[in-house]
Amino acid sequence: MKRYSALELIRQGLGGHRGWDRVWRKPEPKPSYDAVIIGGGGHGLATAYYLAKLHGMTNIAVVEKGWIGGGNSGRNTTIIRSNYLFDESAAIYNHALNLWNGLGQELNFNIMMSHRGVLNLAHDEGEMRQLKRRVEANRLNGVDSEWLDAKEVKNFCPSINISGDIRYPVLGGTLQRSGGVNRHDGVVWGYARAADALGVDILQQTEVTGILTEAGEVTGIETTRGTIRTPKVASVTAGHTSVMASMLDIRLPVESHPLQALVSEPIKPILNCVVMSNAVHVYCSQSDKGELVIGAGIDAQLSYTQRGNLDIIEHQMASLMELFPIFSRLRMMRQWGGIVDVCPDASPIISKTPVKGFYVNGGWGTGGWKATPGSGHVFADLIAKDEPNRIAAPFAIDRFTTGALVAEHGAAAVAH
Amino acid sequence: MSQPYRIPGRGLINRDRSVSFTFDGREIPGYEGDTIASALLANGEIMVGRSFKYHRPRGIVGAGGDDPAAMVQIGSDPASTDPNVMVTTREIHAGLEARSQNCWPSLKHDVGVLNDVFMRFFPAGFYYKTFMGSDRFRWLNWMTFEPFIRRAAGLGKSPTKPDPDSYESVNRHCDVLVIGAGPAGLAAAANAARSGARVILVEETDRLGGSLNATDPDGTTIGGKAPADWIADQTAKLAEHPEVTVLTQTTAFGYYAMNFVGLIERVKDHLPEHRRDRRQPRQRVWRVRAKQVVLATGAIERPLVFNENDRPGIMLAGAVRTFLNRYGVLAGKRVLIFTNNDSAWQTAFDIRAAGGEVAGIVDLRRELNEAMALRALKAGIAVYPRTAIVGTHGRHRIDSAFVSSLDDNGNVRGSRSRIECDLIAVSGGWNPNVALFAQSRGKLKWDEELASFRPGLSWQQERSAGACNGTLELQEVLAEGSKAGLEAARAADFTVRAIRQPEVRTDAVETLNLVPVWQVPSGLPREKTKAFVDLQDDVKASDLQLATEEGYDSVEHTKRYTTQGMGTDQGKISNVNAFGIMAEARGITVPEVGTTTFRQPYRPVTIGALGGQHVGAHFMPRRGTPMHAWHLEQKAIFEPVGDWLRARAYPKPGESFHDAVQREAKAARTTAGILDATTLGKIDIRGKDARTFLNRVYTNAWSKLAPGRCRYGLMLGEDGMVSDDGVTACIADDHFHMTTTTGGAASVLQKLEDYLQTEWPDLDVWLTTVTEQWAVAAVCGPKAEEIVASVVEGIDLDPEEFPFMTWQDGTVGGIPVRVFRVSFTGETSYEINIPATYGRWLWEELIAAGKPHGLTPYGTEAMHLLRAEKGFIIVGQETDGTVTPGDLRMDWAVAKKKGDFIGKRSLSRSDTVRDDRKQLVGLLTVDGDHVPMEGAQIIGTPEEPAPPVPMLGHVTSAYFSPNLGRSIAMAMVKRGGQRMGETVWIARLGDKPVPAKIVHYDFLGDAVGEAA
Amino acid sequence: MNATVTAPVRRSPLAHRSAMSAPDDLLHLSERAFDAKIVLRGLPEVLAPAIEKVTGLAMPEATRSTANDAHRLLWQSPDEFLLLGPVDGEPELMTALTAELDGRHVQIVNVTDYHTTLVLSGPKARETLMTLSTLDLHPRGFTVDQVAGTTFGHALGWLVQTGDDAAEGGPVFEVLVRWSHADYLFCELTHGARAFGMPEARPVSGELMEI
Amino acid sequence: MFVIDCPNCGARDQSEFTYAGEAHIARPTDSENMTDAEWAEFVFMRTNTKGLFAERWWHATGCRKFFNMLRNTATDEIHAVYRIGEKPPKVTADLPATPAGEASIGSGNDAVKIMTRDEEAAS
Repeated sequence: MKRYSALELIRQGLGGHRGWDRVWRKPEPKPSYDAVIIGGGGHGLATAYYLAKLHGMTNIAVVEKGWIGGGNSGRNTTIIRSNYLFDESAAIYNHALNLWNGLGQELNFNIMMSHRGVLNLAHDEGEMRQLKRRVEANRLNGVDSEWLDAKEVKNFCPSINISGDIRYPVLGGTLQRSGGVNRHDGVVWGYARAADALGVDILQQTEVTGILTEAGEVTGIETTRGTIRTPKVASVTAGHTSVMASMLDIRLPVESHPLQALVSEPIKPILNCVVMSNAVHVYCSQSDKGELVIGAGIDAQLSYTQRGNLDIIEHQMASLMELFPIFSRLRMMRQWGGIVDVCPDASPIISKTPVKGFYVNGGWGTGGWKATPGSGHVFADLIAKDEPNRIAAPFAIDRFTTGALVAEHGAAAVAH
Repeated sequence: MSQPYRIPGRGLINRDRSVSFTFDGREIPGYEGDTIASALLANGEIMVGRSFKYHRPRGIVGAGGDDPAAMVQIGSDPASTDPNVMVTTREIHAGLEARSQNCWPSLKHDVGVLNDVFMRFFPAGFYYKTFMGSDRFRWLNWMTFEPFIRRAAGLGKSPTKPDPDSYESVNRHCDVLVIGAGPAGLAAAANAARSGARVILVEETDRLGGSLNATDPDGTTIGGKAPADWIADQTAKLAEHPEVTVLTQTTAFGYYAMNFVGLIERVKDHLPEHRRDRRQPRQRVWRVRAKQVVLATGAIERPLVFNENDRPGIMLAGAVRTFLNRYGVLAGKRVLIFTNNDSAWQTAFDIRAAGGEVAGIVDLRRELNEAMALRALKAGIAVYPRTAIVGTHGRHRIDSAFVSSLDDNGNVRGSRSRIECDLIAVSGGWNPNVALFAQSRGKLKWDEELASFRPGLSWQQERSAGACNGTLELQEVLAEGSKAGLEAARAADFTVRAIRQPEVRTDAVETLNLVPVWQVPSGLPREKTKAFVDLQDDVKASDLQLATEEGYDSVEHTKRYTTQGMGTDQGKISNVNAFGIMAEARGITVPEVGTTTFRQPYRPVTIGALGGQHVGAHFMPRRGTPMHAWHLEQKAIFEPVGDWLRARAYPKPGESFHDAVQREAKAARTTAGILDATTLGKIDIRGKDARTFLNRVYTNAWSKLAPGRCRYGLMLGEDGMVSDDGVTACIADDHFHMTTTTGGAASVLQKLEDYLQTEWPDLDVWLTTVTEQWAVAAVCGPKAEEIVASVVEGIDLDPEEFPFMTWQDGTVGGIPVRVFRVSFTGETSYEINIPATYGRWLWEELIAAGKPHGLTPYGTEAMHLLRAEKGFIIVGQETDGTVTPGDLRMDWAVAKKKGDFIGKRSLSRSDTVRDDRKQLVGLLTVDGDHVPMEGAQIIGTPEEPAPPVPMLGHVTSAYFSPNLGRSIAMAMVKRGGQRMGETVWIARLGDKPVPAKIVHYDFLGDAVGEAA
Repeated sequence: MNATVTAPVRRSPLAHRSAMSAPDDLLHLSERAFDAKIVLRGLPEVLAPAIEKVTGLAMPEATRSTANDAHRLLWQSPDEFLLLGPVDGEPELMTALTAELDGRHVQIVNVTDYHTTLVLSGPKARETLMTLSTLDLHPRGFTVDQVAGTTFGHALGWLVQTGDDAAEGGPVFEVLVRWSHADYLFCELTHGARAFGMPEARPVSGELMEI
Repeated sequence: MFVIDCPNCGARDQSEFTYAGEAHIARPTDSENMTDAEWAEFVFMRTNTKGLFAERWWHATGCRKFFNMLRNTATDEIHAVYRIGEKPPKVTADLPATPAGEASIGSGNDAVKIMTRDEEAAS
């Protein structure tokens, strides 16, 4: 596969860009694979990539009902951070953060990883206490995270309004300097290209219609392009996790909700970091193209329509005005919705299931993107060895039976 | 300046009112009714800005909301400047200040143009292929390059000071919402209005009439009237109906679920400062719930994609017509027409009719409409059939075009010839404007004759009429509009009879005979062809082809890889061309390619307007108690608690917050303190099954609580975790008064109603919230009894008569009060409940009565400190949703014997019965002066090892206790209950961990003694 | 009476506000404080005789209210009604109703001080309400004596139309709003009525927050 | 926003209501004799249906009554409201046109944005 580089760009430029390889093949489905991953989003493609790269499983396929990256991967606000409260969460999100570093080089694809820093603001005593607890827990877990008072917040993010007379004044906040944003499409395409190069078949426009089992073990899947035999099926379908599981009559502790986001018109650089606030319901950053990228809260109702309600956006904008009154005259250019499957403890499910050979990775709620490499990495491990590793183990489904939840509501984004 | 491009006697502008504004500092004269675009064109200015990526010169292409790239920055005030304003949609007014954007140092000399020079090295998605750093040059990564990319990107500049303007949103219900006031919309609204239905007619521009305003006024009559007169008639008719609302300057930006449509009205932007009504918002969002919607949003002309098609001076043919007939501006002195369909010919005829010069009509088609050809001949217009424009010339404005004839396969044949012209009017056909239809989630269908998408299946209560439905002949458009109006009114349960349609006579070209040509051949190799599809984001046909070849071939991948249609115009004129080019590149049909998603908003909407009036002072209710004004007068420090604002402390002049809290807490224990406890949730519970109900919602037992007595209760979720707590009093056998936490008031009531209505409908229990019926003053401390006795009548306060955890009714000044002898501080305490309207009065009576006894008002901070001294928990501070009663070591509050209660079963799950769970304990730092940070983590070693450090738990509360003269803390610690007396360490940033001893958390008990 | 205690002073949530009007009687906004307010929970057939006897009012249909000179009875839910009575009338009403309904499965709660009443009248009353309310307030959809529990921006309240357009000066609406939302709603209504020339009332604020 | 037809108050804007989750999940009466897994089924496990779904809503600002609603979660089309304790009425919902449960129209999903040949023929 032709490597990407500035030199190659110039060479191709002189040659009219006629010499580039296809980023990935368009293979016909094989009659059988060693494993099939359902869902061609970031997590699914990362899973495939690590299965092929680290576990030598190259005879595998990623089955995507639409186009890769078309679900939550292509709809999220790409905030990267790992400042979660509990050890179990810190472990997986920090694992992901470490993998993000240098991922562009590894994949030879620019994912535009920008460590511009993530601010989580506190607006009352309770939030101060929670966030300070998180900072300390993070510090002892080796997660970079620091406490800023209101003035330090202002110094780090000059466009923010810290005046004392707003409804919920900024009392301070935490800063994770290694956090930031990256380019969702770049990540999806980078993983896809690298996985494809390792022999993984990426089957787009291929929809799973059933999962085949014999004696409680997975034997294959039915798709709109025919039957595929395989002993291992892994669902990485974000909002549709329950739909996949229901094919095997498995119920999961997740509910799927609309989550909206929007971008403003592009403007010259004005916001230099990621700002998140629970009490005032804001999370906002500025893309390299110049758009303000703003995440809204989730709609309360369960829905698969990828459409939320306008009043959520309206309240979101009113909230934004509290922290950024200077953005009032800018304009919302595009809004959209995704489907997030939310777990009661705001932590994901990375797990085996009662059906041997069927694995589930989902329930990431509003926070899945930041975990993409870590999620794929440990899920690949689980699929290959049929046993969860240390990082994945706490996120098994049986935690809802034992009660050993990883209750991260406090650390999750504003939607929770 | 003389406005040399203005045509005498044409256009709907008001020539009696001259208006001038500035563009890049130069004064530009125009007339009332001009847009920035029409005024610029009247003065021969066509170049307005620079493109996003290559910074190529960009001129005016459209005449309205369809223009892709002619944007300016309005105003220079850092508080009110507006970036990215389309010159074709902003009316001019005196004092208007427009500046070109995304160029430096100036519009005509821009360094960004370097990107253009090296264009060949910056194809679609080039940035995915570099800047990721290499093994040799790790530092050459994104963090190095990003700042430069960011500075080059973006268009206009954001304001840097808060917006001085205000906005509002209003709600409306209507029977028929008509979107678009062109011929179809007007006909629809007029017919619906006759039924008496509530009609809202929405028009994006400043006048009704739509495409009729752009037609040659002498060429068409409707029912024997000139178009302008017909429009006036319809407008007058609408005005006769009281139930009709007509909104101009208003855009329908979003079609949401269940016929909910968002409109944005530009109230003031188009007015000069002195004519702006201060009482009016700058913009208003209309949140319309319509029974029926009529979409009459017209069609959007698409250009042809040909080599060097992006120079200023290349304009849509329909736009040229609009500028001529609506604004009286002929944008060029010598106009060349380039088309693949009949409609552009009308532009040539209109120009001739207006006395302008037409350089010729270059038509890609072989067979031409004979009548038209004849008409062109009569008008002395040169016609070039089966010919293509293969290139253009001119830096900041074109001066000529190069044409070549085509062979039967549509390839360039023979040599290029040059045609001098300063304007090229282009038409590639018309796309029905289906954006809102698609937003409503209707299904599109491909129309072969239009070579475009039009509405197929409706999903919501909506119908399309006129050009947005693919109908172009005016007579048909009117018929469709009328029909839609009638049907919509009837569907909304109104009755109305159809009336005769006015007859249309027109010499306007209404045929299309379109031959789709997605990319015009240039005879040059791809890399030498600069054929632009998206003029704002600089997407060329070759970019779309490259994307397809590289495998980004699904329509969404191509869009994302090339950024096609992702600019502020959202690809209004370019998307269908792009789909066509993608289809050709993939060798499939356009409907097989499909479309990208038409997203809300149809046009960008001001963020402030979406926030509406609910910003700043009106952002959220500032809930205060009846005593709030008193706290304000005392200059108390407040804290937000949910929507409430509670007094946190009352510092005296010159006193620090910390000292105030210490003083208040000391007084409450040594003399007396008074707290405003009004915000606690209160629920009146009544019914013969009330006890059973309480037994099921609380963890402890309620069967035996006698009237007159109070009891503390813990509430769990079904997951077994503590969710709320409070004291509940038994008023009568079947009557209880429950209190909840301030934050939990609403959710507890919902939860209780939920269980009553869905799980236990058999229980005879009623619930009513009385939270705000009562103002509550809590008086505590050694002198409390004396003080309360001096105010309250009808109650014997002798502890024998009025023991702890009981309540009694009394009066104050004849006003009935209910006094609860409960305590959140450990001191003798009276919580006096009085009807809220007397709260302020009672409070001041108590303050006065307490003065001699040193009664001290204390805020929530001292309250927290006092309860911590006594070892009382605060739900949400000691708990975080992961804490069971056992973890709090409050098993005494969990009844083992009584039956089931909410969350009970979860307490026996394998994880909840672990003996190494974190448990609540007290912590006494060895150094009594050191107050640990709340949230600090607890470790088991005197030194902090390298991460990851095993953590035993965390500090939930920590204060310096003035009454114990040392610091106290509460903490959740692994196995805490079994570690009494053990020493643990509290980790600190940049300092040695602090040793602390684990004790029981009742610090007023023997905890402190034991530790010492 | 206890010597130290001065005569009771009763303050309504909007004691610090005075009635406001837009020019040309387009709109009037004022508070009517201290109406007696009593929540009655129970089945209509159980409550009806007692209410009839005590107030002379019949039970209202769903989403309606019944009224006479002294009282108004609002439907709030199939088993919940809000009785409005004369100022200082709540003790008598409570006593009488309690006596009449003794032993029945009902709940009678005095909420006189829980809400206050905002009175909004004039030709622009509807439009003003529609800046905050999603209800269809068109005369065809919302009529005299109609009742709705709804949201006004971020405030909760019970809306009842008490006067007709036919009557002088356009419709009359009353909004029952809880104490702690009253100032917010009062100010939001004046804010929404700016376009009609209503002077704008700013919410009480100025609480010190910094530490 | 949805318009929700409250069984007591009539059609009102969604902003007056609070979503209350999946309907017809009865609280176990003999939880003491249940396994942890069985109990977890009640507390945590949900069907999270894509398609016709029975859910509960609370008219928070109005009658404060909970009620059931049948809604197609693939399109947000509301098919029926009915009271607590009642059985879901029989309704005919648009049958999924794609295996993943997309309705033939209304979901906004890429697969159903453009009319199919059959639909064109039919119309």
